[in-house]
Amino acid sequence: MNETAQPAAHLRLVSDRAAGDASGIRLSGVSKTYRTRDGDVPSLRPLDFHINDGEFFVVVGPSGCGKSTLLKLISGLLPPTSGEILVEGEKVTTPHGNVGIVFQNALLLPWRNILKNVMLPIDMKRLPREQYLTRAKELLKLVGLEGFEKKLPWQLSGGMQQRASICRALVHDPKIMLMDEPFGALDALTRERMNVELMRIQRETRKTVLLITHSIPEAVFLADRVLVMTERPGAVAAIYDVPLPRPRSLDVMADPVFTELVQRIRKHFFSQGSLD
Amino acid sequence: MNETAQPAAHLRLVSDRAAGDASGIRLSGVSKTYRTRDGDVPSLRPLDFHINDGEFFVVVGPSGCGKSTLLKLISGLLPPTSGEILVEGEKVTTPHGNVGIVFQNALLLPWRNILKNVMLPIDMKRLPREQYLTRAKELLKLVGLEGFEKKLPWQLSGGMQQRASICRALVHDPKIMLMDEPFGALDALTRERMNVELMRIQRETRKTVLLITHSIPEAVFLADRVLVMTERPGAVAAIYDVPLPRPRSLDVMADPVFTELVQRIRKHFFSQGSLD
Amino acid sequence: ADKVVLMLNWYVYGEHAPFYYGKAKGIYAAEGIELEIQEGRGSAATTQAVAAKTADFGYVDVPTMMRAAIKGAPVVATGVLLQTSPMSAMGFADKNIRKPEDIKGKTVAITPADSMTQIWPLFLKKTGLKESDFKTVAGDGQTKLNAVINGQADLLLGYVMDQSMKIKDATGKDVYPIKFADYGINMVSSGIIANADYVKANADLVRRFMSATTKAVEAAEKEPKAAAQSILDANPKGGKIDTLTQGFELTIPLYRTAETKGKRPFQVTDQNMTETVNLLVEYGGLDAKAKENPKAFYTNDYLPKSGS
Amino acid sequence: MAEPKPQHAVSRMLNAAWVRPFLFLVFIVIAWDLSIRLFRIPAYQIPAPLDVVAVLRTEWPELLRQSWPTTYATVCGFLLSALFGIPVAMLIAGSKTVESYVYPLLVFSQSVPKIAIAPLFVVWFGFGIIPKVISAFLLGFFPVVVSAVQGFKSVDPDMVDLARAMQGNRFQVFCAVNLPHALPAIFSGLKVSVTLAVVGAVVGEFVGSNSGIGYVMQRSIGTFDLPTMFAALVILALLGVVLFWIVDRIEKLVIPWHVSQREDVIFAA
Amino acid sequence: MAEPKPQHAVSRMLNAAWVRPFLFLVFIVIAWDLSIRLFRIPAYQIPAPLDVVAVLRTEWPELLRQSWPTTYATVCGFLLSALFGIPVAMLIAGSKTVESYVYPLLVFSQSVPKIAIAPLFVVWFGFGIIPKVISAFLLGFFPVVVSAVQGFKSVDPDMVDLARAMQGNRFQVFCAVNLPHALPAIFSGLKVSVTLAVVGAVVGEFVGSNSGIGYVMQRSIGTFDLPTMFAALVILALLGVVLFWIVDRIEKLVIPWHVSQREDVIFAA
Ligand SMILES: Nc1ncnc2c1ncn2[C@@H]1O[C@H](COP(=O)(O)OP(=O)(O)OP(=O)(O)O)[C@@H](O)[C@H]1O
Ligand SMILES: Nc1ncnc2c1ncn2[C@@H]1O[C@H](COP(=O)(O)OP(=O)(O)OP(=O)(O)O)[C@@H](O)[C@H]1O
Ligand SMILES: [Mg+2]
Ligand SMILES: [Mg+2]
Repeated sequence: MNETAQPAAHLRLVSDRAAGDASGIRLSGVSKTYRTRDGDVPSLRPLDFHINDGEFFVVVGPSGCGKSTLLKLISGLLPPTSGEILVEGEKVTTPHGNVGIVFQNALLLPWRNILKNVMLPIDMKRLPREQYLTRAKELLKLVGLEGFEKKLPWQLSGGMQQRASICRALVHDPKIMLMDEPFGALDALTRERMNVELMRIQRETRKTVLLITHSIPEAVFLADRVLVMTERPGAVAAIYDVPLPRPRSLDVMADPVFTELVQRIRKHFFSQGSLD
Repeated sequence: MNETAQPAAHLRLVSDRAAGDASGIRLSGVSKTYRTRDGDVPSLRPLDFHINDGEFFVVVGPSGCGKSTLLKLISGLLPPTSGEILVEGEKVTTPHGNVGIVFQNALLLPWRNILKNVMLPIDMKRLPREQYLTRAKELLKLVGLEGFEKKLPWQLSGGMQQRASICRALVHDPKIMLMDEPFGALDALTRERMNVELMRIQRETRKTVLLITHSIPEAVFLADRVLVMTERPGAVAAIYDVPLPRPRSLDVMADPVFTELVQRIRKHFFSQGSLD
Repeated sequence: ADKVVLMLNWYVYGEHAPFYYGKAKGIYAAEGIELEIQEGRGSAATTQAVAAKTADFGYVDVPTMMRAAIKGAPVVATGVLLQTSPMSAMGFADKNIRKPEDIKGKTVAITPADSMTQIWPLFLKKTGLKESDFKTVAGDGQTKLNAVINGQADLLLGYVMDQSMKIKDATGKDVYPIKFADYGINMVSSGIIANADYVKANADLVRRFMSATTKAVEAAEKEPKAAAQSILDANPKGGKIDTLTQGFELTIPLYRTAETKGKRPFQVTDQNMTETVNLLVEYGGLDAKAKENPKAFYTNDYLPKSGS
Repeated sequence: MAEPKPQHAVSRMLNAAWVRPFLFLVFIVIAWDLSIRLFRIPAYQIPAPLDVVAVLRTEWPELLRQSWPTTYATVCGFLLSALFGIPVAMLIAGSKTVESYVYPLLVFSQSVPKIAIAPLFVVWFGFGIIPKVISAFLLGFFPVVVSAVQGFKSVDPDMVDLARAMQGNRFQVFCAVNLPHALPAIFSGLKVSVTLAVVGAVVGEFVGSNSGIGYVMQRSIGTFDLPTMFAALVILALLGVVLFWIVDRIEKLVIPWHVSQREDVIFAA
Repeated sequence: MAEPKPQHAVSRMLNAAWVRPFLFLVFIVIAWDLSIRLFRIPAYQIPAPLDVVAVLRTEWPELLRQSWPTTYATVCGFLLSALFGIPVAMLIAGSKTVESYVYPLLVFSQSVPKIAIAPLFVVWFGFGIIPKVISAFLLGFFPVVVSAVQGFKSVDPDMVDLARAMQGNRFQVFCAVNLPHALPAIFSGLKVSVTLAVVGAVVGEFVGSNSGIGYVMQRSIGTFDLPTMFAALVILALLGVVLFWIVDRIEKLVIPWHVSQREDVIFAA
């Protein structure tokens, strides 16, 4: 590979200048330090980047680097220690707008059965129940949970719970999706199937998606851009463009651009840690 | 590849004849059906296989096929609906022997700090605390949790919690390890590092390991044998020998035997589902 | 000296003056008795305590003791102090309820099934009143007082020397009691009781105790104010001197009936006791077999002979 | 994993729904009778069970009639406890400032024995049902508040975040997450509350009432009629057991999802 | 995310540790005085706060002396409640059979008003400290049991499995998992219990004791000395508040890990 010469487009670090308009998600100087009884835990160093409207934005980074924290900041659930976050031009202080979130653990409410858990956003937003009920059932079918609608969360396997929580984030067809390792507990096949589905949904409804994952191939497969974070306290190590055409099928994994990008991102990790 | 002719050794389904002795874990006709208020949920069809002493045995299978159930059966936490499980020649009815378990969710006790959580098996087994304290701290350091000993579980990220729970399973140096997707929430680098560590520990201490994973390369990389399960209710689809020499380094992933086996196992999944 | 525990029927009030006075004057000590006075929580509780030998003597409502005794409690009255019933219906003097007829159309506060309420029907019968002539409200002792003070009731059934004083204390207004005794109801009230076995085993001590108590009552009768003061000396929070004195002064007339006029205290007549038992059997829910032997309930054997 | 095998048949028999209350009553009567014989308790202190049963048999129409007002007051007081207790707990759990002012006030009011202030209720509210209801309410209120506060405060913050992130307003989040989470704790408070409400109603009747079991009790204390008094106590106790059982049933209906309702035994073999 | 900004300074001032109890007392006195004036409550029903304060000032050595026995009985009864309540709850939560027999028995005993049976304690145990302690214990016992049972039963079965899998015996598993999990619930039971124990001790003093705040109260009722009676009530209430506060502090020490102890507000802005 001729890395030393002119690098291929997708291997260039992307400059983070957004169009000057007020769309998308914009972070400027956002940092987070948790204050605990036995001292402060710095979790995120000041971050500056933005996510365009309708973009599929994937975050990868080592465990404990602050990815989940980042997601909570953007969703307005946690206040940043410094800096500010703008979503569609408005400063985030509380949970906002039309957002669907998949948390790292499935976080199903134990007192609701699976269908009712999926319908939770509808209840919270006071949307018409009947209308969304069919949608909820369709989503459950899509993720392979048909027949489990009436079961309680503890009667499902780990992966099934995670799938239910993905349905919950999608049921009200939000404009923005924030997903924290949504496919971590799924087997290879289900995972790939869900990747393809998510990509299709994102393309069809032009959602803005921020997805956190540990799988670098998954990141490259799904993303328009990939943000690589450094170890704790997390900072931006690099942001990569993924210049693969859409729609993408699983075949794209054989594309040299794909493999090269995966290799490149892997190097970030390996340059920090040392394999014995 | 000459699959139609004489298949390579590692691609042959392994016949499940064990040495006639009473070592290892032996399942005969073990099935499990959960009885719930709204009907029975069959989760495992009768299973017959055995795990040799000191073997690294990996289970892969689609989400919800009953892997976690299998683990709970072998650990003696759940009674099988039919059949019997022998561990070292003794029938399993209650939790038994010298076992370390990693559950699918980290399951740290919220009222103990990380170090105390790791020390839980020592307390339960009334082993000398001082002696194991250094070991616990070493293990925490090994998984990158140095400095978090005094933190409470909720102050850790998902991956960090999972690493702590791995330490907990290892701290009393058990003869048998049962691990349910122990690396699911870890990033690629940490995961590979942990794989290598686990393999080293298993080799050095000749543990019997049963590990459940969703990553087929991981399964092949770690395993002496790989059990592939069918969809729910789970049954044995195939058991593969992994004839890769030990010690293995990450380079083994480039070995054609490795890639071929990965391909072969992948096919099991894809022959069941259909990718759109 | 012999240690003796006397348990009162209630927290200390004017009626109890003789015991404190006797103790203060050394009358008990003179008989070789070291007296300890315990406040009580109602005659029933004190009776039970005496029956269980938690206390040696009790100062209780004798009819209440009879009810316990007929149920098998080993208690006996060794002296009946109040030979006339202090029971009365009382209301504010300014309401002008002075005769039984005045009760018509009024509201009466009672405590269910206490000794007065049990005899109340007899009073009505003797005075020609009917239950339908007035209204009744029921509550515990405190509620009864509150009801009269606040005008929710016009009258309450109570003891002349007890409730009337409390109402006066609270409001400063006078109370007029219609005494049951004035309408032909002859019934004994408070007296000294003791455990029957204790009496048998300690005959001499009981005799000395009754003798001392008789003297104490006589002494207190003569000096009501000083006697009341002795309560406060022993018990600084026991009440106000005026109230205690007045309460005690109202008690003194109850010590004797027409028949025992001029006699020493405690010298109850058999007729008075028999009448009491008959009344209780008829109105007071006392078991009918009590009539067979009214003498089982009391004894005058341990009282000092007349003279001194 | 449940019970060991050999005892199985016996324990199943003993657990059959219809046997239990019956056995339970038998047990009480026997224990009572035995302790009377054993400790030689005389009849003027505690009557023999047979005497009490006799009273219950002969007097049951009267006793039944008198138990209605008590039951009514108990139930009203209890419902008021639940109705006020839960919102108050909500406020206390919701704000540290409210907590630091309202909580001490409640504790302050709780440590005062009701029997001492109940006469005042009669003064203010007359001799009807109201003072009893208030007395039952005052006794039943506090346990509901304390338990509900604990329940509300124990909720997993991540679950609250989940609902908040869906832009639920404070009240919706509360109803969807905090309230269901707190239900098991609330029910434990309600169970204490309902038995205390019985006591409260009776205390109310003690101080001023012309009907009710408390009135019967006071009357029989006056006449030293211990069998009737103990019959009244038995009725009160049964009233408490029945109301407790009803609350327990409702709990089972309302929180079928809770771990305590799963079929397995909680402690393992 | 905590409180809105503008109120911040004021609310911080109001929350300062030393200000609160003071403000609280002032508030009580004012509310009391106001309601007397507002509802024209005559002095023989409720005395004016100033009269009560006067009694508290002049009589405090006596009142203080009398509060020791009450405090002592309360604390003993409370400790007994905790000591017996938690193991009983353990048994009830541990076995359905025990539950179905012991629980109704407890409920049965709870619905009986203590004031009705307390005279028997006096007969049996005399006029000493014992009847008071028993009375405090009987009142305080039940809330601990009910709350602890709920706590024990709410534990995540997976956590129990975790400890079981380590071959912990039943008791070890219980101490490592069920007990810590139930602690918040147990503490809520203890908080109810401690206030009821105060009431129980006083009820015990009502029926049989010549010392203690209950005695002072009963005697002042007898002489219609309302200021003294209310002074006694105030002392009781303060006793309850102080004991409650102590339990609350201990809770904070024992379960620092619990969500309710995290610094953030539970309900979000
Ligand atoms: N509530 C909290 N209090 C204190 N520290 C916290 C808290 N939550 C997270 N942290 C710390 O912040 C850092 C980042 O946590 P975060 O959960 O964002 O990591 P992550 O990137 O999501 O990791 P993972 O991939 O393992 O989930 C960690 O070091 C963690 O210990
Ligand atoms: N407690 C339970 N009650 C009823 N059904 C259950 C229970 N636990 C598991 N199941 C059912 O048993 C099946 C197998 O569950 P299990 O947890 O063993 O799956 P798994 O292979 O571990 O899946 P995953 O990879 O998603 O964790 C699932 O269909 C699930 O719904
Ligand atoms: Mg995370
Ligand atoms: Mg699983």
